[in-house]
Amino acid sequence: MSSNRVKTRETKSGEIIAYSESAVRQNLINVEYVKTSLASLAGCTAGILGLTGLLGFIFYLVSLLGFFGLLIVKTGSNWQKYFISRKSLLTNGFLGGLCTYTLFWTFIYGMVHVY
Amino acid sequence: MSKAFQKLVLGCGLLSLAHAAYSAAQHRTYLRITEQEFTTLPLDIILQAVISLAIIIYSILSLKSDWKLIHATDLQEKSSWETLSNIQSFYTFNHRGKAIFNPHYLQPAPVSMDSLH
Amino acid sequence: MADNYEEMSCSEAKELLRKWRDDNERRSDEVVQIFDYCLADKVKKLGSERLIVLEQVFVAALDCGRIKLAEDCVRVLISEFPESLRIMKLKAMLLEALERYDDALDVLESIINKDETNAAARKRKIAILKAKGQISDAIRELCDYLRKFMSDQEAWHELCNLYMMEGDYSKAAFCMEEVLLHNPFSHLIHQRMGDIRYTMGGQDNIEIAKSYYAQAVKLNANNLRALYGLYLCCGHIVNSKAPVNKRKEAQKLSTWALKKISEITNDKLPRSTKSSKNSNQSNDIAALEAAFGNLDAKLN
Amino acid sequence: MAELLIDPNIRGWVFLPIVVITFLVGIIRHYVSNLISSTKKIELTQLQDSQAMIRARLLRENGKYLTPQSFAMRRHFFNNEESGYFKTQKRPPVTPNSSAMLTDLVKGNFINVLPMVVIGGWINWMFSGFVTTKVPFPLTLRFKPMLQRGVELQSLDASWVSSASWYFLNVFGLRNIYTLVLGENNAADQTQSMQDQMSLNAAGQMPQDPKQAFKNEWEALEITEYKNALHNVCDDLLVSVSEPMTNNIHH
Repeated sequence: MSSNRVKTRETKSGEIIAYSESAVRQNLINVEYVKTSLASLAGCTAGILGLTGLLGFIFYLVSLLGFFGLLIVKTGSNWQKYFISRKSLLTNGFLGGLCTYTLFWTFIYGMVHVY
Repeated sequence: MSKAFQKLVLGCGLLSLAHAAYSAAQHRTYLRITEQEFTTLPLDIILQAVISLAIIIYSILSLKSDWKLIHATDLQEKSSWETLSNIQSFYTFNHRGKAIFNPHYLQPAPVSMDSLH
Repeated sequence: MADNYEEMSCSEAKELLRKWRDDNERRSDEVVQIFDYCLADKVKKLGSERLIVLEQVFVAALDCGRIKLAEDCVRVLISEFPESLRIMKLKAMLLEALERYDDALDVLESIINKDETNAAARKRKIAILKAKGQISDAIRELCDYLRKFMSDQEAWHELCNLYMMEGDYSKAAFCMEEVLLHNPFSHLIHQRMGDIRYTMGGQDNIEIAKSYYAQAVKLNANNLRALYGLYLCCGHIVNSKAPVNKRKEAQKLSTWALKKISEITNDKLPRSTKSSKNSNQSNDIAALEAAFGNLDAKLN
Repeated sequence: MAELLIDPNIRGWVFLPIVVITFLVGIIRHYVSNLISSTKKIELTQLQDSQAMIRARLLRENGKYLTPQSFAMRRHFFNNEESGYFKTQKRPPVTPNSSAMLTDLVKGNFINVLPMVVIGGWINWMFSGFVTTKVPFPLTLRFKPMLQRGVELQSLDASWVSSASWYFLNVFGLRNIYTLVLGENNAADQTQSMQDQMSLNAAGQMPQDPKQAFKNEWEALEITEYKNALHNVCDDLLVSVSEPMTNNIHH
């Protein structure tokens, strides 16, 4: 029964909407999972392509945007049913993802192009 | 699409990405041996890497697509009084269940009328 | 239903059990069947969920009186964690199902001695009283428990049920209000509040019941029981000595509720174009099911 | 920029081992922290207090769904001058259990800081003097002494890094991967909860000083204004009747 915990949030129109906390958390964990995979795999690809410098960081941004677009296509017009805020999907954990991305980028770059 | 198929796609994507990495490494060695300057990878390797990345991300997203509805009202349309009033901690077990579902249930011996007197 | 379980794959069964766990379904018979057909010889394959599933099956087995199966489950669990208090509680439950209540109480006492914050063991003690049929004792103990664990909504809910068994509706209403404080957005709890207030009777209570039913309908427009409740309350108010404007309003509301009810029940009615006698009959049955199935008429 | 050719042996014996070591250390750390983290022993009174606080908070937040009498009754239970819960329950301020706090602190350090420093130092010592890899982005010369410790070459480009920097890159980059690997099906966590007692659904952290917390809650409850949320429900419904039957109830 504890899974039924509810938190509320007021919308701009003053209407109070109740969210199920566990469901929100579950969805965010899912998104986080995919984003981490994305960061590592995009890093791998960037390493394979041998991108260097600014180009690599741009690739990260582009792949993140691509993922975001894919997510929107997947959830369709009813994203509000699943996420509270669409923007937070994009910005959450950006730096952590960047760290992971950099690691895999450097790793694969080293494996493919340096050695 | 079924999960097994998605997993297959994911595996293929990963393999293809690994193959692209291997090709790229081979290309670098080739350039090094022939002492050419590295500029960019051949187009086919680039395409393979990028396309397999897209495939992988898509399949991961499909595999992880069990999104939950977050609106409390949506959740409650599904729930019924039956599940809400089901209180696990206070289950009791001496009910008709043991007579109905247990194939080896023995009826308690009826109290004979004599013993009552 | 039952024959489907035989063909279920292991992962499907796992999925289904998890869903039932999450949704807090009882379905003990089905759980045991699934375990028998699909999982019994694949327990090791369950991976990380193994222990949870075993616990679930254990409780279900007790519910179905399958003592043998329950013993098997608990034996596995004990061999894994001989010291765990949670498993000791399961052992107490097994004793309880065997109607060896005193032994069960001993076990529970020892759990509480070891860890006096253990809420589950305390609740089991109350459940034993309930199983013995000593409802008033159970109520006393539960009140005692709730003095310590004030925000345990399960316990409040149970206390509400116990009070209703005793017919003490005003106290039951109090307990339900506690549950309501935890779930203010649950139409079912609002509806339940309305039920209790309506049962209590009296002009004021009917008014209160009306507003609770109305809130339930507002939260979920398809809650048939709340709609019926609303209709009944309004009907009551219309025939009472309430001020005229109130009666008028109630009149309006009751016609609306009735309209809504018929809408819902008609929606559920499968519209068949052929009007053979046979389909007519099945239509009638379907309509009846639609009307009463949604009522949650099987309440306790 | 001169291309360096790095001995493939460095890859096999330095580059890859560092990745593997960092990853495994992270995994082991997760399990060790699971092992030695003791579940805090909660006193019954503490638990009772925290539950009372939760109940009072819920009353403040959701009390508007109750009838006026019910609300007043509950507030009376908590706040009455003579018999109110927050007035009569006198708790001595909890003296923070210094030794327990200390062990917690030590444990935290032991788990988080120590391995990083120790392994980092060890790697720095073990694999010192190698140029391990080249980061694919340019770095300014200022990073040189930091990233190329042990490789004192003036003319080397700053993006060639030594093993220590590669290690730190790993530490930061793998952090998310752990949640991916360990968080997905947290096997360790589940067995843990099975082994322990029931997870108390509301074993909240009690503030250090229950007296102060009670006072705060008392104040908050005292100033809470009761407003019946159900008062207008019927009117609202009637309004929605007069409107065409749109489903404006939900969203």
